[in-house]
Amino acid sequence: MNAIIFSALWGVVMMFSGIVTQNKKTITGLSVLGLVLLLFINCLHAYGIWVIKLDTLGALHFDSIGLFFNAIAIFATLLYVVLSGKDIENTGVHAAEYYALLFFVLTGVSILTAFNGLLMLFLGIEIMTIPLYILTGADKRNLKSNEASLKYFLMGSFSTGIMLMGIALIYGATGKFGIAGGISLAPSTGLAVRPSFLEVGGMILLFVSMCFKVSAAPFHFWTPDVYDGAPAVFTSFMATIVKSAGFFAFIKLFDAHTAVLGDSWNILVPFVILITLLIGNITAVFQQSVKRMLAYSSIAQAGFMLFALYGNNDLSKEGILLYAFSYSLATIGIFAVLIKLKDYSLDGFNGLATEYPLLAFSTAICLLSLAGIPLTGGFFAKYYMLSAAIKAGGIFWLVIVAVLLAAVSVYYYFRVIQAMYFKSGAPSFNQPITKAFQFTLFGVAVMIILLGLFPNLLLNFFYF
Amino acid sequence: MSIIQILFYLLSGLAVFAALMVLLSKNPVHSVLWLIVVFFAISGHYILLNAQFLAIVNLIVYAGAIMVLFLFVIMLMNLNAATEPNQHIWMKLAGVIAGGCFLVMLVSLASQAGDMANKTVLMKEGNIGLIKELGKILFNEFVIPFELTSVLFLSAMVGAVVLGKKDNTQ
Amino acid sequence: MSHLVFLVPLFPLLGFLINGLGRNQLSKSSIGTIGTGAVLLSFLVSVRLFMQVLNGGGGVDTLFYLFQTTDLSVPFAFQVDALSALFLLIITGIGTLIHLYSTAYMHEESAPHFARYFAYLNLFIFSMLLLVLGSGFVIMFIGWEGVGLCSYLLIGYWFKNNEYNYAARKAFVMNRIGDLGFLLAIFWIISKLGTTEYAQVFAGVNKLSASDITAITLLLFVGAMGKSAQIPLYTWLPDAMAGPTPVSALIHAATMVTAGIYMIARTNLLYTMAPFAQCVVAITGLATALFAATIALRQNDIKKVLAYSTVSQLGYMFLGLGVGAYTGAVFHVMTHAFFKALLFLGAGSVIHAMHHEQDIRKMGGLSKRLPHTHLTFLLGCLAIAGIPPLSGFFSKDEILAAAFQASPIYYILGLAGALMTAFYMFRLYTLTFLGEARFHEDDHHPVHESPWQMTVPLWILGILSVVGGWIGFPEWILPNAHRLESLLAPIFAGSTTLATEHAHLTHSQEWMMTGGATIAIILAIVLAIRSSLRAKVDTEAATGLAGILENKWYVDEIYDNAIVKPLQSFADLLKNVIEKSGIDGLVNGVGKLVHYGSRQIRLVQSGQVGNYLLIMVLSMVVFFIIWFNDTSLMKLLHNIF
Amino acid sequence: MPINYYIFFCLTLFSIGIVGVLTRRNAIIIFMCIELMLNAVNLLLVAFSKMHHAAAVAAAPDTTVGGDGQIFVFFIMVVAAAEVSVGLAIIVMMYRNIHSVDINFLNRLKN
Amino acid sequence: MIPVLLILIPLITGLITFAFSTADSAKKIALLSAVATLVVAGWSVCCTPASALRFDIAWLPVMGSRFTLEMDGMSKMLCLLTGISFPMIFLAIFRQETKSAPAFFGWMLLSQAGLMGVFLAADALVFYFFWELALIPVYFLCSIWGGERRIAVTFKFFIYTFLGSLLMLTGIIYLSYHSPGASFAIEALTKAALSETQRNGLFWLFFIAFAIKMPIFPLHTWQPDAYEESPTAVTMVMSGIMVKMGLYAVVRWLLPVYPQSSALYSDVIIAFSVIGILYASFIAMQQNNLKRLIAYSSIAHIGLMCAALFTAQPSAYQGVMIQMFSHGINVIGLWIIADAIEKQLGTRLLSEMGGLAQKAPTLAILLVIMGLANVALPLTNSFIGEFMMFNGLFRYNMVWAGVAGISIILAAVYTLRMIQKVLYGPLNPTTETATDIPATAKWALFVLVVLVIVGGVYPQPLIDLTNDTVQALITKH
Repeated sequence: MNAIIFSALWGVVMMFSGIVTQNKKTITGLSVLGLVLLLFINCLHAYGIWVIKLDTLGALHFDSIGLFFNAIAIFATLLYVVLSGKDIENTGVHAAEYYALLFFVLTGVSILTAFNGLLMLFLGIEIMTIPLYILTGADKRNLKSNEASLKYFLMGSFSTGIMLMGIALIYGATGKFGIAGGISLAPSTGLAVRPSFLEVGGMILLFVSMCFKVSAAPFHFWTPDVYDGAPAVFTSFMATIVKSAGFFAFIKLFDAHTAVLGDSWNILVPFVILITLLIGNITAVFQQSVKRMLAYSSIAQAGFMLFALYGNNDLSKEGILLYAFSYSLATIGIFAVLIKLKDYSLDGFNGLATEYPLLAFSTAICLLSLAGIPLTGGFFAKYYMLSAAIKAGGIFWLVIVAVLLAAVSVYYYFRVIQAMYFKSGAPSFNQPITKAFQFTLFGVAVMIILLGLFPNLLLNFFYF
Repeated sequence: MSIIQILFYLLSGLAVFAALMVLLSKNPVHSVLWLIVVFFAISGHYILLNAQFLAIVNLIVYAGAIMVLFLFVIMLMNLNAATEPNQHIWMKLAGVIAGGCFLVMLVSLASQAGDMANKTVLMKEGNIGLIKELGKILFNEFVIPFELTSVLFLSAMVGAVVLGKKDNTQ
Repeated sequence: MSHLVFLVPLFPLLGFLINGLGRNQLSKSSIGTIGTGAVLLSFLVSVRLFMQVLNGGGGVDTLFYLFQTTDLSVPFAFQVDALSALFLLIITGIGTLIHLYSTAYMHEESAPHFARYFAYLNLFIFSMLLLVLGSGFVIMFIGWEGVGLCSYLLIGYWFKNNEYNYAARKAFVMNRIGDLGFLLAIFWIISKLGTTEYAQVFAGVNKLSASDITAITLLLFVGAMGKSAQIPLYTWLPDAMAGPTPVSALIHAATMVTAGIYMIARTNLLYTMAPFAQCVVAITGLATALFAATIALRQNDIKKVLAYSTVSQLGYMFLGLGVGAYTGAVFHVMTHAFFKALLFLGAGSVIHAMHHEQDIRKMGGLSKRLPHTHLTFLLGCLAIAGIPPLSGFFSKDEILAAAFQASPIYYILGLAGALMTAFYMFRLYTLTFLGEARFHEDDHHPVHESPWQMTVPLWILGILSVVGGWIGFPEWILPNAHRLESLLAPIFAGSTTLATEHAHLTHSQEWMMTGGATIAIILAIVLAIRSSLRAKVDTEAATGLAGILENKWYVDEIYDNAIVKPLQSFADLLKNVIEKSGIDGLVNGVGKLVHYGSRQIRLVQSGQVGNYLLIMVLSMVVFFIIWFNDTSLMKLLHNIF
Repeated sequence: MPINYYIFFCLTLFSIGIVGVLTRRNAIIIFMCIELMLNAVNLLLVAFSKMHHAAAVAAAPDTTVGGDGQIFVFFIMVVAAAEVSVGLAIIVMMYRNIHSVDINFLNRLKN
Repeated sequence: MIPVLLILIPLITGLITFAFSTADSAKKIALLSAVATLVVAGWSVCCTPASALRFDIAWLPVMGSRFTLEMDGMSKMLCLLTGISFPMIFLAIFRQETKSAPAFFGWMLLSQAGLMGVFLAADALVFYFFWELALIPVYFLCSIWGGERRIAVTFKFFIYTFLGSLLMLTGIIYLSYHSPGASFAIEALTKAALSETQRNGLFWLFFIAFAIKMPIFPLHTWQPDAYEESPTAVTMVMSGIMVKMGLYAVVRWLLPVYPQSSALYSDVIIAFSVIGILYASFIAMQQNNLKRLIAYSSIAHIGLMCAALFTAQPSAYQGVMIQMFSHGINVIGLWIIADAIEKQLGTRLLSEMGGLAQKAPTLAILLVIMGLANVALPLTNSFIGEFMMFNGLFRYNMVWAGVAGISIILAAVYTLRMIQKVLYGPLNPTTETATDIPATAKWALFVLVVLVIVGGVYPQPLIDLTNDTVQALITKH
């Protein structure tokens, strides 16, 4: 609750800061301050200290994993703002408003980490998504930005419609908007009662709409276009924090519901995972624009994260935290560099290593992490996903397919490393690369490596 | 057949017809108008179901505010003529088939739902749809979501400003 | 038993190391002294060992274990008995002479190359000693391959000439083919008996089935074929004449090529127990003897004649082994070592004198200019032709007699070979030393007799060629005078007891056969001298049968076209087609497929919102269908995966 | 009134909305069709709410069971309103740039 | 403590080396570090209590993985090989110009750390970690310092091996879930409760990873390209040590864990190995490229080792142990010479060489000795190993042994052909100006030659060293 209220309030503060000051640096500083505070009071909440204690009457339910995820999301946002704050300022003229929207998104994220019913899920998703429609279109003169925004909006609304129909059907069958699931045991026989068909239909529709939010195939079509069209700085945010939150909600939602779908769950999810992995990885191979490649790769990563959904065990919960964190770190890192480049194509990275070795090193670590090479956080993230799936059993063949495609993913991630290290060229930047930026990015790289060596560091938080 | 049933069929038929007209009208303005008809029909349904609050809100918010907004925009863009080029015929066909399949699937699903077979809807009666009852629920159980919707509106507001305002500096 | 035995190979090894490492520092004279001295020392030790053996000494001396594992231990051990001691004497004795000879023969080489030569030579002696001294098959194999290596190095000694290099390679590869057989035989023995030591193998021979023994002996014989240049692996030996002549004398006549005989003599027990393998050995030996002799009839290179002669004589030895005359074979090894080394060294002396001219058609009338060489060469020719009482007569006679007992056909064919031997040797002798001089003498480089370092070994060997056979008087000449047989009796004891008794020839029969044979041989010699003196010597290629013989029955060409070239084109096929387009193409094809897939799949991302939504709706429909049919689909998936 | 009537009716409306989304090219019309879908959901929710109410009211006459369904409809309307404001702003922005609202022109981003 | 030192010394010095600015100091520190590692490796072989050879701390308690390092005979031997190889490699290239040398030597040391880790790990997850870590430095080394087609070739190599190791990873995870206590420790993995189908499937997952690394026909095509295009120092690491990773892994992680499956599929694997031996030998026979020739020859040798591993014969195991060491020494020697030749002549085509023996007698002698070791001539180190392996193979199946034995002949053919083309014959314009091999490389080679001879005459220390591993394998079967 702390985080929800505070982020909403700080969003308002940011909204008005634009009136008080025109100095963008101050605005960025203010938002960093807000994020630090937000992180702090979110952690306070984890220790049981409430800033405002409200009885949510069951609408929200805070548990340690949700708070922990929230902390990760806030921390990632903090890093994101520190790394890319300059670029947020330089996009359009509405820096204060953008920050306000970011905080509103965080409110949505916070709700999604704690929702305890379909209503709050719905609201959380909407609160999270509507600012994103706006941020996608933030570069108003850019036709691509416009287009991405409209596409995102149309398809997003459509999926909202699907989701609502799903909710309605579930409500019809169960009379509740709860997420506890409608399965019950018949008192006489002790056998599971087959859930109402309406509920199943509703679950499928809900599943579809959540797949859309996390860009799982075949509902991923918005992702490449929107990620590509949106200003890079907001793509970074969308592809990391927002997407992870979507996953978190997805898993939380279906935690107790898998039984409703029965056997078909064991077909539907593998089916979706398979298609997602295939489309994400294979399509990314051909991309020449790094930004668009990253968009496809984020689909591929989603495929991996879906294993957690399938696994639906303790490993998948820990794993999704680890995945969210390492994936967010790495993607934010790469985007932070990408945004600064003039040329988003692969050639834009040519020769980066000779001019900025530290920068190139950090970027390389991020890429290695995304590829899942050991010693980086990405490895353990993927490891957990595979473990979760293997532990759950039944889809070992899919795990094999996944690792085959992971080898494909190495192909496109390493092309960037090749460009940086093995090709000569002079990268040109939109803005000067400061020492501070380089060292922050290096810090991110170090964090990724630490996570790759001692994932316990992160997971221990979860356990105490 | 009772009067309620007659009204149900009437309103339903009207709504479906109007909805189809929304699709089929070449002129966007006509589409808007047909959509308003749909909303009125649905409001009629609400009244049949004794959901008075929603019936009024539906009229005010949807038919009143939202649709007017749509009309404004259409007028603003001068789209009142049938300027829209036709979607490709195959695309149309595919859309219809896809929608039809979707409908068939959901309907077969619903018709197979055994637990719904004997359930009936309480028409006319039942007072949960009254403002008084809903108000109690809204401000007790649903006060937190209610407050949180303000964030939604704030962001919508900011969005409208960000997107709508002319950037002078650029 | 004396522990001196390790000294025998040690001296040559030291000589190899000193000459090899110090090749840039040492002077030629010191190099020659070291090289020759090392072998001489070995010889002295060998003599002492031989004496011990004569006095009933000998035995196995283990230096250390080459390796010891759970299921196999191979000691690095030397076995001194009559057989190995005899070979030690031959190797180090003749080795010393040839080293001495080489100091003069190789005089023109620069010091480093001179040192290289002696290092190789010493290494060869070392390896050869390992071969004969080893107390088990593994040590023998080590020496076996070691001599092959030295042979390779020495054939290719003049490495600037690519022809020589090819000859060296050919020798090594052909030897390797034989080595594979040898190796497989060793593995076979190990798998059945778990040891490679002679003593244990022969003791455990009863545990082997008949087919095991046949297989082992045949495989061993494949090894012998390679090393001892028998059909079909003989072609390397004539080519090996590319090396310096002393090398040919030492390696390709006197010692290394007899390793095969040594091996079979060593394992005589096994062969005696495998009549089929014996038969194969005899027939191969006989065929080689005849085949090589026919080729030798029409060769014009002085060394080539001797090379084919060597092949032929080796064939005789195998014939002897094949018919169970183990002593005879070893006897022939010894006498052959004397006279063939003598002949080669004599040839070397001629070549030295003729300034590296090897074509006998361009010689003639050398008897006056090279008196020592001429005389000793004549002795050698007489010995090899089998004129009594020279050494060759005794050994060859023993083999032929044994062959007759096995089958008269063997005898007749063997005799035919002996006649041919006499013919081609005296053709060679006549063309070289008698008649008119057919060369153009250069005033600055007159044809002259060789220095003492060369003639002394010639004379020593000449004497040995004469008297060497006297240790083995046959029964019908002098009863109980076959010293060699009594010496080697313990070695062949097992075979003797097993061998089926043939009807012995009476002494008068023996006299008649020998007398007849000797007369025939003398006739052949006369024929050879007469025809060679009369013949118009020209350098044009011969035609008809002579042409075929001159071209060695085209065996090299047949091998080249039937084996080498097909293998090379097969390898080319693998390299250029299977590897590139096949396997690598498949690997790259997967990559290309992914790339192609990427290009195609991205087209689905058409940019049209309508398409996107349509696919979404259709997917939802599919989802519902999946749900409706979940059980059947589950089954399908399970069946697939 | 049997609930199935309402279910079928609402699903029909919903599907008409989907068909509209799929077959029209005008962004505004598409958006309107999405609103149509939302309204179908709204009506279905109300119908369900009254269905549950009917089941519960037999036991306890002054129950509020079913009220949450109608409240949900209220929230849907709220969200829809917010969405419309943003959506129309986007459409207008788009129109300013390319003077069209035809979604088939949205094809700069592809492949 | 020793295992940790073996990993940490190269790791830390490697990282430090990156920070150096001059090539000279980087070279020196790298050489120093390599020697220090060698000393520690030697120490581990000689005289240490068992407790010093094991290191075990908690690492990932949640996953059941512990950071466990352990040294048995085979580990000691391979660590020693790694320890010997790196100083030799550094010596061999000491006088050469290397662009951005600090980075080069830094990566080299990191790869050493990774290799050491592979040979020491006693926990499957740790093993996988190091398995990949050994790969990454090589990727960078080849891609930055390699030949013309380096990027594409290295990429292929990387993806190929990465694919294999990912398959292994899935196998490891699957296996650990079925092991008692969901642990990754080797002891636990051997006790995993698996059905026959599971076992056989997992066997292949592991084996494919190892087979790619070794490489075994037909998964070998990355190798000639990679060897050709890599800087020779890296090729030495790859062919001398990295290919041993695959063999080592089979011994450590495959045979003990799936004894039944190993026996079940031994025929298939031996068939592929033997086909590969002949296949590679034939290709080497017609190869005009010096580096590719050595690469194919290496494939042939590795094929024999792999075949021997699946014969389940003590003699073959013992032979593989010796041969792993010997092959490392020999092939590194060959590469040092090949590198010297290429640096001298600027070409690696045999058809353009000839007569080097006149200009570079020392090089000639060394090449001949290394070449002879390559054909497993007796009294060189590889003879003993090959003898034992063939012996084991013969006991397993004499037909396979006979077929594989043909490679003995073919090895002679291609090696002698190489020696002849390089050293003998007349001089040509390319070789006219050649000089002898540089002094540092000479010293490195001298050491290797001594090892070759000593290993060929008295291999018993190696046998004793690895005896415990062999015994363990025998009892498992």
